[in-house]
Amino acid sequence: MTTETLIWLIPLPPALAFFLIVLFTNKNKALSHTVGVGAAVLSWLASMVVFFRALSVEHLGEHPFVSSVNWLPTGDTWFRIGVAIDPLGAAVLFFVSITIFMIFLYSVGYHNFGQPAGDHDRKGLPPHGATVTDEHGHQHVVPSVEPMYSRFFAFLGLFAFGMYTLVVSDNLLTLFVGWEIMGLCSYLLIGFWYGKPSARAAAIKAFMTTRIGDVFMLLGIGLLYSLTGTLNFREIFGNEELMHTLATPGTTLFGLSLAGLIALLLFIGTVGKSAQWPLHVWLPDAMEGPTPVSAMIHAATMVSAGVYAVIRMFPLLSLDHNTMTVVAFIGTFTAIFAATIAVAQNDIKRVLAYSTISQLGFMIAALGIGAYVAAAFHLVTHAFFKALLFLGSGSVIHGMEHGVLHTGNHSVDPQDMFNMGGLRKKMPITFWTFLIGGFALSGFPLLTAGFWSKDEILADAWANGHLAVFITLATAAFLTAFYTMRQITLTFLGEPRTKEAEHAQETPWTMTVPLMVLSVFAIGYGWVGIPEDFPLLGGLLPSWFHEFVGGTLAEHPEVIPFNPVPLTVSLVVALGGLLLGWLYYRNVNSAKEDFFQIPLLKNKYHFDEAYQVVFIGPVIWLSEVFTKWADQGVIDGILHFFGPATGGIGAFIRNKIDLPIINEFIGDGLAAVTQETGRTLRPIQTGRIQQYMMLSLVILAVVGALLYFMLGAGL
Amino acid sequence: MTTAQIIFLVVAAVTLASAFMVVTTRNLIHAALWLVATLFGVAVTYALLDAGFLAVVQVVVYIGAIAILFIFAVMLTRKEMRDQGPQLNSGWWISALLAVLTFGGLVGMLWGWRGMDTLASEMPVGFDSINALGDALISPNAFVLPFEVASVLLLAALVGAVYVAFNPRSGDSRK
Amino acid sequence: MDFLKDPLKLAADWLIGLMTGWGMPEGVATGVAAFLGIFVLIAILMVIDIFLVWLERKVVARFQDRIGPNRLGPFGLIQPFADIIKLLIKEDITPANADKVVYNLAPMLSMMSVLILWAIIPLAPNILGVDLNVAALYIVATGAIGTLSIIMAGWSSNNKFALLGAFRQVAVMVSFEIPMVASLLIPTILSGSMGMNAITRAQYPLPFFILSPLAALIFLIAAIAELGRAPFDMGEAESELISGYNVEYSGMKFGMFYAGELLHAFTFGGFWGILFFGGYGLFGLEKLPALAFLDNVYINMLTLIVKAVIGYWIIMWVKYTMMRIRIDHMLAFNWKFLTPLSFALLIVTALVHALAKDASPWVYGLSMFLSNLVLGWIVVEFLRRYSRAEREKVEGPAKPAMEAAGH
Amino acid sequence: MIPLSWYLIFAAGLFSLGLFGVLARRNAVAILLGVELMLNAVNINLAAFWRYGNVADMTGQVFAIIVFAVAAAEVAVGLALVISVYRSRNTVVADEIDMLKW
Amino acid sequence: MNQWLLVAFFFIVGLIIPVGAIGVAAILGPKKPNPVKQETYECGLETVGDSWVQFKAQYYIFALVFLIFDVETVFLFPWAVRLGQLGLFAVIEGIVFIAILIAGLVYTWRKGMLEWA
Repeated sequence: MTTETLIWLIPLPPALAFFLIVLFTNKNKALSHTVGVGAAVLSWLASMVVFFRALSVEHLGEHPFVSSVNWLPTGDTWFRIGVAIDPLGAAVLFFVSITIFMIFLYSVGYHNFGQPAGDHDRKGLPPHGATVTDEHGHQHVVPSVEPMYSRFFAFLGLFAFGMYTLVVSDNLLTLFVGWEIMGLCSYLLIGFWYGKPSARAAAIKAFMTTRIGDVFMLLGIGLLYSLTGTLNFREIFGNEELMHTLATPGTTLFGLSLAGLIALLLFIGTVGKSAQWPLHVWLPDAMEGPTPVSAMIHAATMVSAGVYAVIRMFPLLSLDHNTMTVVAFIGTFTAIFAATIAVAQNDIKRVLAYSTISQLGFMIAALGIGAYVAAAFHLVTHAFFKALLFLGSGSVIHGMEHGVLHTGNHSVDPQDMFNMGGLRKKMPITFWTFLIGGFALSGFPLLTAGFWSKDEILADAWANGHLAVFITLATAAFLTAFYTMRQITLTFLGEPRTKEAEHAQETPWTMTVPLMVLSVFAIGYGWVGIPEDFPLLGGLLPSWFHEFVGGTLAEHPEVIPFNPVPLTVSLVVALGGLLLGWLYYRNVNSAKEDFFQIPLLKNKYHFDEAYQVVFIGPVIWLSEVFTKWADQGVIDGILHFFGPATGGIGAFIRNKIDLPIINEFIGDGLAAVTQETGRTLRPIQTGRIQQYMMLSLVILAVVGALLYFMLGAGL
Repeated sequence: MTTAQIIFLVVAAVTLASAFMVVTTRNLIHAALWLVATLFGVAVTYALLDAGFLAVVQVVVYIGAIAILFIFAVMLTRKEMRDQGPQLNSGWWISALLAVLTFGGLVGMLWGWRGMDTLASEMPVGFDSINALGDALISPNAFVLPFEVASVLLLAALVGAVYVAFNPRSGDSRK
Repeated sequence: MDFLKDPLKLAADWLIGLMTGWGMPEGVATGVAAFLGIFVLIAILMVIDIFLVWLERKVVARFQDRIGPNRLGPFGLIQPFADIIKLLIKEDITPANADKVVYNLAPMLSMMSVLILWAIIPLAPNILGVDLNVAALYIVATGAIGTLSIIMAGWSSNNKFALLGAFRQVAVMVSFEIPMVASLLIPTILSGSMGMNAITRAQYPLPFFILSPLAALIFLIAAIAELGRAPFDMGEAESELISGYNVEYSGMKFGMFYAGELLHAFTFGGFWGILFFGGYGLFGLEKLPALAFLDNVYINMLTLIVKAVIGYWIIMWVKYTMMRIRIDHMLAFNWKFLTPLSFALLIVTALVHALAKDASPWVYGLSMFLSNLVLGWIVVEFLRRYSRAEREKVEGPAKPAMEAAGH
Repeated sequence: MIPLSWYLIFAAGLFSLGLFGVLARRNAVAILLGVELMLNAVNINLAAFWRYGNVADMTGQVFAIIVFAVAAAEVAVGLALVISVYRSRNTVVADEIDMLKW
Repeated sequence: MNQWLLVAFFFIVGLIIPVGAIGVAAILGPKKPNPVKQETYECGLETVGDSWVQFKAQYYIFALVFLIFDVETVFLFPWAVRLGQLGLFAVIEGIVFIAILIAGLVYTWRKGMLEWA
């Protein structure tokens, strides 16, 4: 089979698995997961073959694997869709296929396959455990199998399909299709336990927030297509004349060039998908989903997809200096901003969620300063160790749930780190793998993958003279090490702080094997990117990654000369953060003793509340006005607006932080304007289809006439 | 004026007249029957255009199925509208104005077009449009996707129509 | 010997020559000649139609152990002419509440829908109205006009029995049109054309009733339903609906419906012959050197007429020996049995055709026939089991008869 | 011979009549009748452009056939909706079917 | 074009003959209308109620299903004509097409819409 055919086939097995499970094997759990995992294996195998074939091609960047078919006739030509694997695609495919495979496998254990059905489990709620009687007549409570087990694998399959489609696409349109499939799946998966109101809300939040970004992205795609007539990456980037035209500065809004505007629009899509500030709010809430989902969304696929898209569009992005600055700012700001929040979180998964946001900020910042390869490198290493950490945390939670079932005290939150402690002895495999992941995340020097990739970003920032970026990222890196160690210390070290932690248990092999596999990559993958001139180690292994991925670009990025300053800094921040974290938290036994439980951080800078006031409140209010209180005056409306909006917040915090005052001001103005507009325009909406049609006809005629006369009758 | 032109003018006049009756007749069954006449006129137009397949399909699909369905639908819903009361909206003259304007706009736009007075080229000898159509519909380089999608569209329409109109849950006893 | 080869052209040429001699432009003369030819053909058809009335009455009498018309002329041959005179001088009654224009238009359309079918029937290789390349669909299209005439008749009569009859008849007609179209697709696939002449020619050496006996059967059943004749005569159902959609018609208007139905049956007998039994061909006999004298226009025409009469006779045979089927059974039979069967047959035929078309004609024919046989056997077996299950529901000791009543 | 313009103007007239029907008729079934006229007008154009363009390129006819399918789907679903509304609200007057506002 | 002119002649003649027959009958036959004669015929009984009987929705369903099937089978004709030339691929396409068609039939069947009840 040719490599091109194989690339076409990569996304298919998960999609087939989705349909198979939904249509046929739904009833049979074993068959469903066999189909699901089997599909993941097939895709993985195909990806590996493609990856290794890609390795063996000289100058893959200039001659990637491409194959496309006619899809849509557009006037005289065809819109073609197809697949392409260039070095970047191959590198991403590598980690995506491995993590997806591991997550599929892990899900089998996580959803308690083989355990009895729960006593009173219901669809849409997490399993509560089942009572079994052993041969001695003792009753035990054991974990029960997920009631919607098959459905989970179906969703995962569709999700994987979306991701593979995105990675192998050679054009923005199919990339966007994959992107949106993932958006749908993340909605379905976050809301997987739809019986929980919080999960429902989180699902809607994730969907709506990413939708904001997607709208801009679609605008960007549309603009790009209308300007270039193609969405194929190679056709756009390979056309120097076109790129030159696009790069002409100052032709659009705010003095941006066309390229800058397009890149900015596409970047906003990424901001939504990769949870960058200010659209980061959905990601921590997405923790309501099952843990494999968290790993899937936050490590392997969706958030990576956002960064991947920006990396893909990098040639376009790099054309405009202003856009680059915006990107660098957002990335850097997100990195430090999320890192500070992560320090104050107690939920084991939330810490990781904010850590993800922060690390994605690193990548975005790297792109913003032009460090293309470093961003891609960090994307790959991060995917490995963050998947490892999420799966590890899932394993911890699973172990803790075991303890909770044992004691029967359901008031203990199995995700709160202050309820853990000393799990090192109970769950040794989880501990060691988690430790590896944590160290990789903090950038433990020399050994771990995280060190090499993060170091490269810092080195790039230093070398290109972005001092502000460098300092901020270094601080964020320090915080990263600190909160990672806090997490490890609280979770695994010391003595158990609750009875539940004492009875925690190691998880089955389906969960630990993925952990071990991923930890190998969390360490080893860094070694392919050691700079050539690094003291002592440089040159032991060839700096393969830089050469390989760098080959994607037409102009190969330069190798940064070695500089001791960033190296020292990263050594200091990593080790210092880890040390401080350990020193401080080994003595902390409860949340009260923790100095970093600063309300502002703990409440995530009140972004959720602020959005509630600024965006969600008005919308709810508006709909209420339109349905119920349309005829009562502005005053009444504003009162109703304040009711739901301020209910949960409390005036104290808002006064203290100052932000809401501005928000209130803006909110009020917005609301009044919206209401007036609505009041004025309401009579138009009569519900009578013929009047609608008449109106649209008139508008069509007017617009058509305008266009006709403005464009000239040059028909 | 050639024979073909005379035939065309007669057909067009009859078709437009019946179309006018379709939109103005009070009795809906008559409107449906006038629609049949219009559709037949369109079928004749296809025949004039050497599109024999379209002409026959027009009769099979429109007169044989769609018109029948219309007549059945009128009979299902006629209890209410016993051919009484106004059949046109109170603001019908706006609609008339819009329709006239649309016609004027279309013709006006076409007027300046240089392709207007094109004459049809002779049909190539031995050219069988059915064969060409079969090739176009089936061959993967042409319209096989629309061909299959049409099937899916019709399936969706069938499912949707059956579901919408005769959903047992609507609790209708007259079925 | 032009007179034997192509008499139509001979006559046309003579006519055109005559008219151009009178000073007519040639185009007009051709048109007038064609018009006259068509007029003559249709006039002959009407005469045949008149004799079909006689034939029908004679045959039904024999089926019912009677003699039938025998007073007027030898074997009562003058009887149909007497009938015509009676119809012509009968009072023309239009019901008071009828929708007059539609009411009068319906019988004309009914008759027309039958007559225009003859535009595409090849009586001999050269003797045919038009060799349309969409002839198979044309048959369906004329059926659409027939359907329309029935619904017009039923609606305009302002009589509830007429309306009910029309609804039923139309429901049956449209339902059975699906298997009919599917069975028309099979000669189209086998011959690679929708033209009647091409289909006829493609049946040498193997007529399509050998290649696809099931399709021939389905076409016959669907045609009978399309005609609205027993056992599918739901539209008229004398005992329930008085006379169905034509209850309010009398005199010549009723005559049009009646004669139209008979001619329609005869025409469909002809189509059955054309589509599945080699049309004007004599099953390859005329290609034998010894029998070459049979390859002659008049023999061709005779062959087709005889085939049409045989088809007509079979349709009559079915009509006078089978009971009327209840409408729900009739529609269930169509939608749950005939339609799936015809599509299955379509798939099988298409597959076998694609796989075996390059093989020798005998292998091809054998595989077609066998695939039909296998499909038929499967269907018969399935039906046997189904009916046994149904019978057990009624007769079986385990289940009371109550349940069967609901079926 | 007939110039292309005749067909196009004929189609435009048919289209406008259909448009008038859609806009002015009160009965929802009659509105659908108007939609049919408009679809037919479009089809005449498609067939005419096929005949007056390159005859070997069947795009015009294929499109016309697809329009047949779309028209069938439109009638099936449209009439089903009308009947559904009729069964629940006992009216087929388009102006009275105006629940779908706000 | 010529072909279709002939078909048009068939339509015209096909209409002339019944029109002529009915017209001759109308001229020859007596015309003495009276209200009783022109009443709606119901085997001699007085007509009861409205002649617009309640239309059974089932008729509509069959017409609906027929409409969809009719259009789909019409699509199959060009396919059938070219089947011999186009090979197995075309057959598969057609079978997919028919399969989708049958899926619709199965749906209607399962929904109980083909029952006369």
